[in-house]
Amino acid sequence: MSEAQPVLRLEGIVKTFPGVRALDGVDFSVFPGEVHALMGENGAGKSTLMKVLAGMYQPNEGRIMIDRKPVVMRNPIEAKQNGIILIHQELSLAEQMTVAENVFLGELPRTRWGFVDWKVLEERVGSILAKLNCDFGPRTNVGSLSIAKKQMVEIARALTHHAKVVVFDEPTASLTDAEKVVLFDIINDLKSDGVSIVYISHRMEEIFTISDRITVLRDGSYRGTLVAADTTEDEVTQLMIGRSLDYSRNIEQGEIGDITLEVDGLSCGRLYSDVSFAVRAGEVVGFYGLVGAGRTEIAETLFGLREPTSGTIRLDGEAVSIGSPADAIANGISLVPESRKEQGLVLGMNCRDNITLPQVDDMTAGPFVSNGAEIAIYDMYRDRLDIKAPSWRSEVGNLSGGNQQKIVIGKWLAMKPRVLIVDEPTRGIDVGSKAEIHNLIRELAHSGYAVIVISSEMPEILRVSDRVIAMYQGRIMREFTADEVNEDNLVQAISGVGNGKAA
Amino acid sequence: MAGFVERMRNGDIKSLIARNGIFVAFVAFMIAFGIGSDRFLTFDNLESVVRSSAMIGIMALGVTIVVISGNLDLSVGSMLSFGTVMVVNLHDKIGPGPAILVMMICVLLLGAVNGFLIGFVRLNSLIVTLGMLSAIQGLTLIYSGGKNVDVNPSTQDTTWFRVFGRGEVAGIDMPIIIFFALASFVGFIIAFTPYGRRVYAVGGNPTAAVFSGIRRNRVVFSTYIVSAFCVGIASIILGSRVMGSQNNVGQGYELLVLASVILGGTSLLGGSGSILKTVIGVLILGFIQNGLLLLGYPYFAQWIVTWIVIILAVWLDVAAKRGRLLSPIA
Amino acid sequence: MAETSVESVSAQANQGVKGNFRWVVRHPIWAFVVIIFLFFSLMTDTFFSLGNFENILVQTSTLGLIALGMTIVMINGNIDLSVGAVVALAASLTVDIMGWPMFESWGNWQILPAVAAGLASGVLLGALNGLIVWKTGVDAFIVTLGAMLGVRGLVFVYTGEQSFFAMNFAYSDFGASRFLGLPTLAWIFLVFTLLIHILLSRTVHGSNTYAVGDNREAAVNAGIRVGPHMMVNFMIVGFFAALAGITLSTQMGASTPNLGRDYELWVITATVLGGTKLTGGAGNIIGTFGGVLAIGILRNGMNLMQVPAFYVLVTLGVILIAVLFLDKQLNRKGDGELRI
Amino acid sequence: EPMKIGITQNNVGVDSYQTTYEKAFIEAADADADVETVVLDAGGDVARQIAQIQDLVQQNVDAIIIWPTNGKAVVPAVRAADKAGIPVVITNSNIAEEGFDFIKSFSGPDNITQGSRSAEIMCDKFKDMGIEKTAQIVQISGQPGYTTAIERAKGFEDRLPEVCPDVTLVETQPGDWNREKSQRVMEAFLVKYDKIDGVYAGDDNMGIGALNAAKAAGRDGIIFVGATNFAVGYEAMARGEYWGSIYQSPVDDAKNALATAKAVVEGKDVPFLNYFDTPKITQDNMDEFTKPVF
Ligand SMILES: Nc1ncnc2c1ncn2[C@@H]1O[C@H](COP(=O)(O)OP(=O)(O)OP(=O)(O)O)[C@@H](O)[C@H]1O
Ligand SMILES: Nc1ncnc2c1ncn2[C@@H]1O[C@H](COP(=O)(O)OP(=O)(O)OP(=O)(O)O)[C@@H](O)[C@H]1O
Ligand SMILES: [Mg+2]
Ligand SMILES: [Mg+2]
Repeated sequence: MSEAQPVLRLEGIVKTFPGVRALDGVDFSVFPGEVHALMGENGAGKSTLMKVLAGMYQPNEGRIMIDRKPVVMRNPIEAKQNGIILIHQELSLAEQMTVAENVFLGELPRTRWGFVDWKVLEERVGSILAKLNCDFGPRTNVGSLSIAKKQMVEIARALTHHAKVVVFDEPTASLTDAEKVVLFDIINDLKSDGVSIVYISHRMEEIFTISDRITVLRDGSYRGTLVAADTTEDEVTQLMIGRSLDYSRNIEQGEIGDITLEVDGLSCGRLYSDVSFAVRAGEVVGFYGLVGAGRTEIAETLFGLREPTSGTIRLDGEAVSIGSPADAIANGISLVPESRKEQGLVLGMNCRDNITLPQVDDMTAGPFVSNGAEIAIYDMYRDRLDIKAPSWRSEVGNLSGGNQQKIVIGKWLAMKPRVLIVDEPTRGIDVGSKAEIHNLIRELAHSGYAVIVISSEMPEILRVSDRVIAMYQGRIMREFTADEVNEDNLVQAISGVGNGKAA
Repeated sequence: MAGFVERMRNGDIKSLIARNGIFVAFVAFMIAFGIGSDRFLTFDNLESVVRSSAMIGIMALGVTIVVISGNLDLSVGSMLSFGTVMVVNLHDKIGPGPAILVMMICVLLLGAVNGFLIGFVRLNSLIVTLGMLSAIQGLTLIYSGGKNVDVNPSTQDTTWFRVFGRGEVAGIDMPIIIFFALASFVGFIIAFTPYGRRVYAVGGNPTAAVFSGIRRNRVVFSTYIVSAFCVGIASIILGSRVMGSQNNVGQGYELLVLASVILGGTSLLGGSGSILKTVIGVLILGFIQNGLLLLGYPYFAQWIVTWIVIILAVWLDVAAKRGRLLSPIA
Repeated sequence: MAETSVESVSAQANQGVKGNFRWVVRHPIWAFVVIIFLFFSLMTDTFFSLGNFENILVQTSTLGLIALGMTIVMINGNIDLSVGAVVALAASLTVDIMGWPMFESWGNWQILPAVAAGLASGVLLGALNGLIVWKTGVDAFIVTLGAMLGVRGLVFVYTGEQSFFAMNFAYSDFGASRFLGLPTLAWIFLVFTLLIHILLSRTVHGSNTYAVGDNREAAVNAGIRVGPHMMVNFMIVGFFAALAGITLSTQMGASTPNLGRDYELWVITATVLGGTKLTGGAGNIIGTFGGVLAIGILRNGMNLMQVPAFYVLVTLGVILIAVLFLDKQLNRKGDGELRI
Repeated sequence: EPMKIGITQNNVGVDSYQTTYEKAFIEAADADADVETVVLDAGGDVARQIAQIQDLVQQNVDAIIIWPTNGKAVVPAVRAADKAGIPVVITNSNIAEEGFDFIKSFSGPDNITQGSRSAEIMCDKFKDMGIEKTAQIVQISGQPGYTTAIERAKGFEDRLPEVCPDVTLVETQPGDWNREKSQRVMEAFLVKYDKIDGVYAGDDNMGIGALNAAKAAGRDGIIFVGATNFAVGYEAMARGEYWGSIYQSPVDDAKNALATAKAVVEGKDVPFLNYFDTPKITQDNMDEFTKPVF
């Protein structure tokens, strides 16, 4: 492979934003038919580099060569014409339109009369969806799909073109295992057609499964390229964060106290039914299940965002009725929501204001918000969570995806709740910070919080939970203690087979 | 404020200008007119312009808050007609004090109707306030029977009601003082209190605001109360200044008010904007009208210049924010 | 996948129950149109007659034509507040130019260059609005709010405050003419309604219009040339505003500089009543047509019922809000919705 | 069976004159057992007025009275009504000459004459004061583009040089029939011009706005002349602050219109231009007039 000429070469790319040098002379090259992983901490500059490549940003310095010819791509259209397709980290879909229209957005097939050729469109999209093993049709409205399925729609776009280079920016952050398998098949197919793939992910096991070479960025600069077959996770981690990870630093289970939160026979329409469980102070309960199992909906009910059709919620033994998130917060319940952009952040606000938003009422000096108190909180969580932002004044919308997620987590930790619910807390977070967040969750439990962790990542659930509750189609199937639980029985429980008690 | 001082100390004037394109536009504009007419920068003229902008300005304060929270209020014009007709009409009947009280209550009730329909029932603010524009106009006409109302001429020079529109403190006209006092008050609330923070959050991302424990309904409701309150104050000044009112005095004000809010750089998408900038927007609009009048241009020249200035000023503002002149849209 | 079958079964059941109402749910304005139609038919002797329906069609054609264009720009995620001023500009230009001495020998053909100039003015101003929105990135609301004032200023400059009179009676005869049993102006409105309906629902440009309004960034990323695309749509709305100005002036045989005041608000109202979202991405011509008819029928019906002027204002306001409320009730989502 | 007369008015509620007119019209019609009326308001919008004329034709009324929102633009609609065999009477402000063939009569004041008379009032006063050689005046006109505003301004501007050739009209700005707007315009004039001897306002409502501004600025000795004498104008004259105006009664206006229409329906002869008189009123002769009711 090394004797071949790179299909794509980026040389000395520099990209600055006001107050940030996001890329600082990065070199990057891709050979035909290789899968090239791009790794780095949150905010290292991966997405920015790819946006430069896709014509969305113009580099301040450096040049891009395709097939050894320098090219200037002023916009995504020109990038596409040069054979470069980018599957975005943040979904970029027209929600009110159909799957078919989204897949061929910008290049819908026409009939002789200039009308949209719906027949051809649906046929082509239908076959792509079949290839991707999708269970929805071309006419489905994108807005009605779950995040994972929307991600599949994004991926479908990559297959409409005969591209030279396809860039996947964290495609698996919200995919299930089944869909992941499909994705990897697709990537292998593309590869065997001679298409080059750039693959961004924070998940080591994926990287080593599919990539040929790995390039690491750190703080906007190039750190080196490794051949996947000749390296180890540890080596990559070293290059990324400058140290090895110590996975064993799992904080011991603290003293388990009284029941803090108790849910009895809770149902909510068709979303879930007859859910009962309890969480004690000092305990982490993990909720595991397939996407759509109804875990998020339970969390939303506890947080006052849904009205249960029946059942009771008790806090410290007293029945409470929670009509709104404001009530929930008053009762000491916090929720780190699933979708950071829609639910977690006010993107146009700065970092500090986002972190203090739920408790801004308590941070006053006289009638005014106290600047000092707010900055103190921000500084504390910036350090704890290693948030990379130019300053507290930076708009959250300008942070990298992972750093945005850290702000959301910081915001709810800062509330010091009695019951903390975290829904997919580490989506898009780099390995270093992920371990740190896991430790934080354990620590919080240790200091007496009742914590619920919802996650679709089995390793995460297994690492942080004292007990695991497995859900399937809106019902609790089984409860495991930390000692009982293992990958096999968990997988069995969430797929509806076996001796689940509610089956 | 702290940020401002800090940036000045850092000598980061360029970024200061970049963030406040609208101030630059304002200064450039004042200089241009100052050169064009020797009367323009006289105290009398400045006072006259600010005085006549005060009513639009006061209404713009409330509308700014509504817009920051992500909604619109097009009913302010007819609400102004309503408030003025009512306060003037009641003045002779029940005395100025009770008249002001009754009028304020009625105007706040109208604001509450807006706030209820938009905040709690969640109806589209443009259509609701457009409907209210029409309905309040009708109410005003029904109330007055379509007639002009006047304060009894024999009491016009003696009633204390005259203070609001015709009074002076230390040589400065009362409408100006009320405008700036209210602007500072509202400006501080919106910029530095938890309430203000909630308004920005609701405008910036309503879903995330609710997820943060903010009672969005109440916040939206409250913005319309603030807006109605401002209209009430403007009505008092207008009634007192003219000592009479017509049923259509506020007609067309809704768009002028909105124009000055936007001119100040408040985004219609919600979540951004500031009272200080709105005040600048109001003054720019006021000075355009006045400046051209002084230069002797016909009234329709004002409209054409307003067209150009609105676009240039807002362009400067957004260009400064994104750091390049032209938009990156292909 | 098991969970989807649960979903789709219940979805089908849902369809069975609501089947007949689906259309109404998608176009609640038509339910309202039917209600007020029945109401006025019963309440007045003069409402229910062919002549009156023709009147309503002709009277709504002005707002209606503009609303066609407005629907497009609003689906596109923009708005055009300058339409009222463009109505006045196109009407003034057309009526004035047809009287220019250079066309005197043209006979009735003198109307042609005049109409062409009128339409061109609308298209050009639309292009200007679109170009500014595209290149400066300033919100369309602001750009066209400015234009609303500025274009009105141009009208006053051009006309010197004067109304113009069409010396050629063929012009106003056209406004009153009939074709195949219907007033010609009604035909113009109906034909353009159909054309724009096809444009939006069948063509690539139509699909892109929805996409750009739905998620502008996604459209850019997907390689749609969003700038020129939006500019074309502004030219379309400019064309329709100008056309409306011209058809209106054929009804009057004259133009006045104040023509079209407040039209922007009424057109937007009709469009939103028809289900077009201010935030873009959703809407259609069937709804807009219903919205325009609703306003036309209300005004006509209240005239015939002799509702006093002051109460007309209150009634219109209340009804606007009521329709919105109705829409909200019909489109209520199921238990999937969060209490946000 | 009573005759059915339809009226479409310009813009009721925009000022007291139109409102009082409407009331007087309805009262007069109610008092007359032979007449039944359909009363509509165009809200100042030509297009809506045309629609209303069409609706009245559709209802087949016996006569239509039109208070034109625009003298030219309603002509084709008037022509259509005439073709449908319905007699049309124009009230308050006339339509363009092109439409004269299609109407039976015009009933109302003569706005051009009113403008001329205001110029004469102004000029006579200046001559009394002996400043007719040097005086500078400003004009505040009505809403741009509306017939009444244009005609009054034209009458004034044409007549002034004939009677007082040395008086200069330095500037005209619209006050939109709005007292507050007029007050603002006058404030700007006062800053701009050190010497203002007279103000002509398109109606008394705006005149009083200008007077307010002058009083607030402490500028005495300005001669204010308006038109359509409002109660506020009358009172200001009584106080000696306001010089003169044109007396025009909306009640006369309304009654005249109804009577004309009725006569037309009954087939009687009516003069084509059925003006009612609008005399000059100044501080000197105001005792001859009762205070306006609006
Ligand atoms: N539009 C922007 N304006 C200002 N700063 C930006 C902008 N986009 C990115 N940045 C900054 O550039 C840096 C690199 O961000 P980038 O999104 O490329 O990170 P990333 O490597 O993709 O991280 P993640 O793994 O979290 O997705 C970050 O510090 C971010 O704050
Ligand atoms: N198969 C499906 N068909 C239609 N809508 C679905 C389906 N699965 C999930 N949804 C809806 O999509 C939204 C988000 O889906 P998500 O994948 O997060 O499901 P979820 O219920 O939160 O799953 P989990 O409990 O595993 O977090 C939810 O509102 C859910 O009701
Ligand atoms: Mg990224
Ligand atoms: Mg979930």
